[in-house]
Amino acid sequence: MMTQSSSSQFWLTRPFGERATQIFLGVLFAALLLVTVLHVALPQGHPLHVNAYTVNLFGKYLSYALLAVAVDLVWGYLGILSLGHGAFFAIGGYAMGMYLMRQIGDRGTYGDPVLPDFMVFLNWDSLPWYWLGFDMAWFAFAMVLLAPGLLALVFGFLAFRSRVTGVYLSIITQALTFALMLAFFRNEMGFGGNNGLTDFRELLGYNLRSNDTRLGLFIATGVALALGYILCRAIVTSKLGRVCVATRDAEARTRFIGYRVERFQLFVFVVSAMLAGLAGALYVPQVGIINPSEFSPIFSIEIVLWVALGGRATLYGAVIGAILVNYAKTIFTGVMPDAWLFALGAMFVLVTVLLPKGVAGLLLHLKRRKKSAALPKEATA
Amino acid sequence: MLAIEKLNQFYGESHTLWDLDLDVPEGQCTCVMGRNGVGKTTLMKAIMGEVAVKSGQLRYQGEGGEIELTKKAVEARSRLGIGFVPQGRQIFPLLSVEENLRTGLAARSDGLKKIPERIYELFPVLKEMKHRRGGDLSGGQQQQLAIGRALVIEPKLLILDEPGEGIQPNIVTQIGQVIRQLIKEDGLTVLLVEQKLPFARKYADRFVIMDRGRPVAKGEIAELSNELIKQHLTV
Amino acid sequence: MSLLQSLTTRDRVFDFMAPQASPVDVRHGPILYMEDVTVSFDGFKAINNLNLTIDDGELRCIIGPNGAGKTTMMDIITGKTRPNAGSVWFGSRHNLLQMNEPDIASLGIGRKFQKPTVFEALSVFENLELAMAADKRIFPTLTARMTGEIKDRINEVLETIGLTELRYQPAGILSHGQKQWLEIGMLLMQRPRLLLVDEPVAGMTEQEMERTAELLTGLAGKQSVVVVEHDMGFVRSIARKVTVLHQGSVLAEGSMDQVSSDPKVVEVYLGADDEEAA
Amino acid sequence: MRRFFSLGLLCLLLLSVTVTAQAQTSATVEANDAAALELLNALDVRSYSAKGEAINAILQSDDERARDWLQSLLDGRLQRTDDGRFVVVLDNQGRDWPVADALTNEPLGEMSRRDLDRIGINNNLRNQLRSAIAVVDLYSPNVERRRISASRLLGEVDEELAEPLSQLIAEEEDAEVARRLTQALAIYQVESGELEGVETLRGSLHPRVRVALSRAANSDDPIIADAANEALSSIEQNLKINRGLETLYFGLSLGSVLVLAAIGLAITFGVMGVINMAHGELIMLGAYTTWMMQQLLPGQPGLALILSIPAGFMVAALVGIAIERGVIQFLKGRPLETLLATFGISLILQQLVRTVISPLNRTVITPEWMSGSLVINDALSLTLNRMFVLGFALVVFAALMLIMRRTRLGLEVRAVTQNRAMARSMGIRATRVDIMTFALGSGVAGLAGVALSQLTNVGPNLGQNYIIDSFMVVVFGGVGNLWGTLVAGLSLGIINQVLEPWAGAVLAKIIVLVFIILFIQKRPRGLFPQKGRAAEG
Amino acid sequence: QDDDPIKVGILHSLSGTMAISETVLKDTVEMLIEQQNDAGGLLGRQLEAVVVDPASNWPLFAERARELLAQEEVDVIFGNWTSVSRKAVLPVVEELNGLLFYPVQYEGEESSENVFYTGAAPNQQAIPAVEYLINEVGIERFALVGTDYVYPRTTNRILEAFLKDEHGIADEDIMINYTPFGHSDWQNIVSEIRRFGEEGKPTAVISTINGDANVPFYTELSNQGIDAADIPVIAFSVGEQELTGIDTGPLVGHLAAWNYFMSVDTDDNYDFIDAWIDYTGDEEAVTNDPMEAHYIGFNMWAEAVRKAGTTDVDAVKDAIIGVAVPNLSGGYAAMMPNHHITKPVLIGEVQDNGQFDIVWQTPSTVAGDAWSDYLPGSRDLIADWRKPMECGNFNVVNGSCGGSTAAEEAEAALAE
Ligand SMILES: Nc1ncnc2c1ncn2[C@@H]1O[C@H](COP(=O)(O)OP(=O)(O)OP(=O)(O)O)[C@@H](O)[C@H]1O
Ligand SMILES: Nc1ncnc2c1ncn2[C@@H]1O[C@H](COP(=O)(O)OP(=O)(O)OP(=O)(O)O)[C@@H](O)[C@H]1O
Ligand SMILES: NC(N)=O
Ligand SMILES: [Mg+2]
Ligand SMILES: [Mg+2]
Repeated sequence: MMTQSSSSQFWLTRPFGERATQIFLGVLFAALLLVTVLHVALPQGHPLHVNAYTVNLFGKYLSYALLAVAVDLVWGYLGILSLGHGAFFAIGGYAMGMYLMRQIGDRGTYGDPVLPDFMVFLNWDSLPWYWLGFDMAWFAFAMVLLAPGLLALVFGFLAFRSRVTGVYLSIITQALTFALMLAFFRNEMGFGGNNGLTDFRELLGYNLRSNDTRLGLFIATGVALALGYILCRAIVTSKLGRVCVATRDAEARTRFIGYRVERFQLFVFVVSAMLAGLAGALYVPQVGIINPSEFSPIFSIEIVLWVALGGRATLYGAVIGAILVNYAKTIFTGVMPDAWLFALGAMFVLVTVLLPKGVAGLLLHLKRRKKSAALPKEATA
Repeated sequence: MLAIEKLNQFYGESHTLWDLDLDVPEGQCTCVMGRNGVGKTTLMKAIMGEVAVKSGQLRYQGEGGEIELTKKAVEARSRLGIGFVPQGRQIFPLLSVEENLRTGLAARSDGLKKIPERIYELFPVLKEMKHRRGGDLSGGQQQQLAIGRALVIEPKLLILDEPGEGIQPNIVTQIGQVIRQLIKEDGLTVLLVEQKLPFARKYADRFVIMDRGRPVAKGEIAELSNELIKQHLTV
Repeated sequence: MSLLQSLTTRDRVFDFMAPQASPVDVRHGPILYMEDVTVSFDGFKAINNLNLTIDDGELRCIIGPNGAGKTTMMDIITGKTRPNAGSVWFGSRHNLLQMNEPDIASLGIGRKFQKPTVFEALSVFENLELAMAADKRIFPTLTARMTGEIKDRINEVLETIGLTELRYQPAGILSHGQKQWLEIGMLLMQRPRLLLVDEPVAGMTEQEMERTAELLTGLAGKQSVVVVEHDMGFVRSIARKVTVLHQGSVLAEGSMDQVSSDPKVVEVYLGADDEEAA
Repeated sequence: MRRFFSLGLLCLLLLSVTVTAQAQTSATVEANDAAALELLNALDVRSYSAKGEAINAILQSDDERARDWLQSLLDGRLQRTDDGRFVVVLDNQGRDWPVADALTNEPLGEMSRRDLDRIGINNNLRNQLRSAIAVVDLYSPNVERRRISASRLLGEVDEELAEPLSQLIAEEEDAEVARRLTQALAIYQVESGELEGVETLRGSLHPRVRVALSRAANSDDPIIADAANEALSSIEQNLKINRGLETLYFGLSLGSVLVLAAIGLAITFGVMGVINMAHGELIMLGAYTTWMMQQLLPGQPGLALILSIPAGFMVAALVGIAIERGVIQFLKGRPLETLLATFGISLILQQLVRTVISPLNRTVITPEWMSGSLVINDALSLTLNRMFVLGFALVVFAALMLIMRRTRLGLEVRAVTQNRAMARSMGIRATRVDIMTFALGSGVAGLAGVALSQLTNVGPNLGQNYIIDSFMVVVFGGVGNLWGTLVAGLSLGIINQVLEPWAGAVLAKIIVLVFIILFIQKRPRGLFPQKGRAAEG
Repeated sequence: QDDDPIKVGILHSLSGTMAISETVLKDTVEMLIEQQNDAGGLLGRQLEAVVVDPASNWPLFAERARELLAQEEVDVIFGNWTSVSRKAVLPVVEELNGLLFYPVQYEGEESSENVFYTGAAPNQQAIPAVEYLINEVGIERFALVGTDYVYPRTTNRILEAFLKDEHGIADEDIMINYTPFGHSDWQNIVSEIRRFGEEGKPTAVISTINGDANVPFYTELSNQGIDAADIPVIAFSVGEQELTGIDTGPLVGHLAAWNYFMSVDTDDNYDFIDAWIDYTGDEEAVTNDPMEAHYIGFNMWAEAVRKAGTTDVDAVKDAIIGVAVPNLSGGYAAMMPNHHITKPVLIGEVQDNGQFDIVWQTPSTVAGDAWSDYLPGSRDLIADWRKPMECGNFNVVNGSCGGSTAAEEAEAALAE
């Protein structure tokens, strides 16, 4: 059980004692390694060769997976069904996008050394203040975490202080992302409106259109996922994690034994938002565009669906769900472009009805079955 | 009235009721006793159909002869005249007191549309708080509401799971008297779960002591000796 | 209240800046002091000019008809319900009406609820672990480790409440009586200065009642205990001083014998034919 | 707006109309046909100015068919065949059209589009035609026609018309027509510097009046300018009030749409607790049902719409039942999972419509009696379609309220959602309650679709556009409270419309969302929260 | 290799919000491929359509484009509707050196080596439309109403500059209003337009309202009694397709500016319509401007392949400049060096049968201008993809080719 003490000195190292984490990290790193080897070592025509397109695709899935982990942290363990996590993801993405835009320099269409193209042709004469600093990588990368973190802090502070819970919280998170979407659609906001930010060229001096950079981003995303996972795992296996679960199930009761519930909620919410921001930042250079549609409420709902499908409150379930759904999307939209929504819809329905605890629940079930088959029946008196 | 045979019940993999046999004679009050967690509540829920049973029979003497309850849907059981006062009250918290009572009208065969005045006579506080939400009532008031609600359906068999819990002493006494009265006047059969010996001794006709999911002693209430109590009810 | 203010009082935002809760000051009298407290719900006065004082180390029984306001009174003390009027002091320093639930709890007021509420998804063991008196701010909680000492304490309590066998089971599957015990266990883990116990023996057998009685009387002296209970046998076995509440205010106060012979109490509560009490 | 008419021509026309009336009886048909063909031939030219002259020629001819031709021309139905005949298209749907001879009115069967050439007109000609027809109609015995033509004269009168106009006013029986003509005359008077006109126009809210007075206010004559200014300011005052009323109406109307869209969800989600992401698609099905009914009953859009009300309810309710039986019943006690499954269903339903019907929007016709506006005064008219929707929303709301408050179903569904096991123990047939409630909520969504088909796109995305708003309204109002949904919907609608004129549509929407977020801080359980111990936990 | 079919990628959303517009474009290309195959294919090889669904999701557009080029190795892509989707796809087709034919009218300000813009640039739609309003209709006041995104914003910016600079229209006679995507409540705005038009000057609305928002807009217009004869609305995004979802009865006389209407009276067009109706099996099926753009684009590409004798991208790119093919309105469309084409501009009035009656057209075709003359930033830019210039944004003032290719060349040089 979770209560088994570990001899570790530092709370972050606690998850390494867990079987599930070991397996997860093992599988993740094996997959990273495998893809890398198959991509680099095998020649183009080889049947097992993994091409850059696929590497790129999986890089994107991994960033989605990190996002799903962030959502599972607040939903699975804290009981906050956030229907607005896309906002944090998008803000992280925009922070990265702004950096990448500034990296274009004078190579843009209009050759303006400072202003991004969309500002030139809409007659902006100078960079708005909130774009300042984004030409520096360290600043931009800090903002990737700080901007979503700050938004989550302010929003969460208000909401948790007022004890907004349940669907009410869900709906205001949705209102948040919806409002941001509308705001970012506005050209006046200075984020490129509907067209968003595109035409990126390089990241930290690496050409974004080169396959090596893609591989690098893929690996970086994998590592970020691993770190994010470990962080979340460390949180949920700590006593704080149990306070979260207690809050999820009986918020008022948790207060009566002396926990300042709103602070715990705020802490975890902010951590989750920052992870989502990180995921967004890794996503943007891999797909080459960030636009306000990442703020759309439906996208945020979809994230929740990945988690639910994978299995809530397991973290690795979120990873499985995110990869599975998005892979299915990729496959279905290619194989049956006219009918893929039927397939995807059916998948959601069937998983819900047949696998009450998601795919992770199925795995757990299979494991238990194997275990109980291995042990001869114990006599129970 | 109700004959239980070889009843087995599981929660997942844990076996809660073991080959349980029990007779509830008509027109009497049978009291089930036993330590915490031995399965009393589970047994009551099994009779009501709230938990599924693995095997065994529940033979109920209804209007039209003997009926096998295990084959009946939950909602049908109350229509057969079984009233249930569950442990923990299970009030509908957002329904008003009156609405809580009215839910019981569904199971009545006579299609009555109004709460029988008798319920309010038994528990005047319910009339007083008719329009208050059930969930706002104090614990004891809720317990009275739960009993009142079960009586609305005019049961033939009344199942009471620790009915006195949280109720002020004079009303507990009153409840006991009502039970006796109903048994006497309407031929009601009562299946009672009760831990408090004085109450059981005073109002029950028969007792059954359960341990680990099966009855271990039973008899007339007068036969409930201190020895039995020590043996089965002490931790 | 204002956003600005709450942002400037930074110790309320950042846990690690919060001062250690100052210990309760009982040098100048009672540990709990309620004066002229009134609560009304949509015009219905559940508590009506209630005055109540609990001394440090006292064990007080509170009885009274259903709906008298006993549970509501506890709600007020623990910060769940805000009274419309009156004052409630913990010791002579802490005005409970200005504090929220966790602050009150960390001051050392523990409560067992009338309807048992436990954390259903957590195991019995974890329920106790969370309840345990400890530094309950974020970072200490995050980095808290399970020491042998803590384990021993939990096991001890598990033993006391008879749930050792079920300690790794999720609390959700416990029977009603077992949940009652778990609630008591959680209260014990908290080691509060003041225990508010709402109907502890409902659903317990006679013998369990005795055990509970022992437990509570054992605690009194070191800690202050307020017990609400309808089982007169139990009350009689532990009672020193009994307060009778009726319609939101005190109807009678005194020893068990005094109040149970009070005709008003007999009329509204005990009933003429009160054999259990005998 | 424009001086579309030379006044000489107008007088000529007035004359010719009277003359035609007398001449008609004696005219010979054969002689007419050759002349008529010539008149029509003159229309078949590329240049619009030449067409304009041809129209004048037709007007001045004394052919009794002139008005019909002009009307057909205005409607774009006057066409020319490859072999040079003129026909009137009777119905222009599809590739082959039934036509009739323009001269003889004889039906000529169907013709292919390839063989027909339209006599095109543009907006200028359209204006000219309308005015021409209007002037003819000024003498029409039909009051309605006279009213329309009188309205068109506002701001169009000048010297030469002023005289016959006074005479017409004197003879006019209909007060409305007379009032209009008087105003038209007064505008002319103001423009020609007569103080008397200003007095007549005082209080009129018609925009043309305002334009005329504004011009007069800048006139050199200080007496006129002062009078005009004074009249203007009282008009402005009055306009402001009317604009306020209009905004209120807009708000109520937007609100009623929100209420309609959300009210079904207030049942399935608010009361039953099912997070039904397919709610929008149920609305969509209702809208498609309306379209389908109109396809089944061509030419009777009104009847089809009325029949769609029960039909839309039934279709959506049946689909709702299928969803409940097929999926939701397996998710009892797992409310969050209903989100996942119903989202899947919504994807399937959307794509189903795309594949089976079409990815394109469908046309739903607004019946005559629902189009246009109810004119309150010259500055305030209420659009009829929205008025119907508003009324419909209130009726649906009242009916639902009755069902939930006054029937057993209402009690039982609340009991079942609050404590399913106990409700069943009380003899409540929970399964049946589930089915009926879900069917009710879904059916109401279908009704919303029927109403929305009159306001917006009927297409596969219809549902998506309303699902977020619906949840927001239900939650904002307070889950489980129907009144809350009504008040929330209407107030959000009004707030939005009040903000829109000064904040713009985008910002208004953002402000409303921020308002919701902040409002929820103040009332964490919505506008009408569930109160009491149980709700507060 | 020679017998392998030529792969034609189709990148149009078949689901999501854009499916409404894009699905027919997918069908159009499939029909054109079928016709081409029936006519013996191209270079003796059959054509094969590779259809994917980017689901109205912009990152997915990039991903699918990459799949088409890297995985499926298609020879050409026909696709995209929204500008943002094109922006998302652009880096991919440039990196993988693909060919993209983009069939929708757009805001301009772009010229990529790998993209061929067969829809209208602003000078092929918006500017002539406004000139028509001023010169032929006598409009003096303009309400520019649009969906809040880049195409309307840019177009309106160009129009605003054009109206003020070229026609001396005063500030107070221009009203600009933006709404969110899918906006469905137009009461206030229409009422505002009504008042704007009641001030005594001839007024028109220039609508760049996108897709789904149009139905409720026109419904509200007609219900508030705004008649085309009083305040005409000229739309740049409303075609026959959009009208299929609107009850056009009350809208007769409102205008649209396109380069093609289904009502164009030529035999080529009737053949195209018949083929389309046969292909879809739907008697009611309509054709529209972007379909014609694909028709032109497809034929141009086919012609260029024939000319080059190969489907090789670089060869086709070179060969296609100057290729002219018949359009459906009785003239020819030629591919210009800036990768835009020549088009006639037509103004149509809505008829009650959902068709447009053409009331005006430019005397000859207009060449698409990648860089607007009315925007300060792009006034000095031209695009010419012929050798030796080969530049999409050549600055005629400082004589240099700025932007993307320069960077790439530098990088390429570095890599070598
Ligand atoms: N849902 C459940 N899942 C698994 N086990 C359960 C569940 N509910 C009860 N149990 C277990 O079944 C046993 C019997 O429970 P039950 O509630 O019937 O006891 P009881 O005799 O009524 O006890 P009490 O006197 O405390 O009410 C207990 O050990 C309990 O832990
Ligand atoms: N939120 C509320 N809304 C309305 N009435 C309430 C609310 N909370 C409590 N009450 C009423 O206040 C009175 C006091 O309730 P309380 O629960 O304190 O009684 P109690 O003394 O604990 O009774 P019991 O012995 O039955 O537990 C009751 O009549 C109850 O109905
Ligand atoms: N290019 C457009 N219409 O987005
Ligand atoms: Mg029990
Ligand atoms: Mg109480």
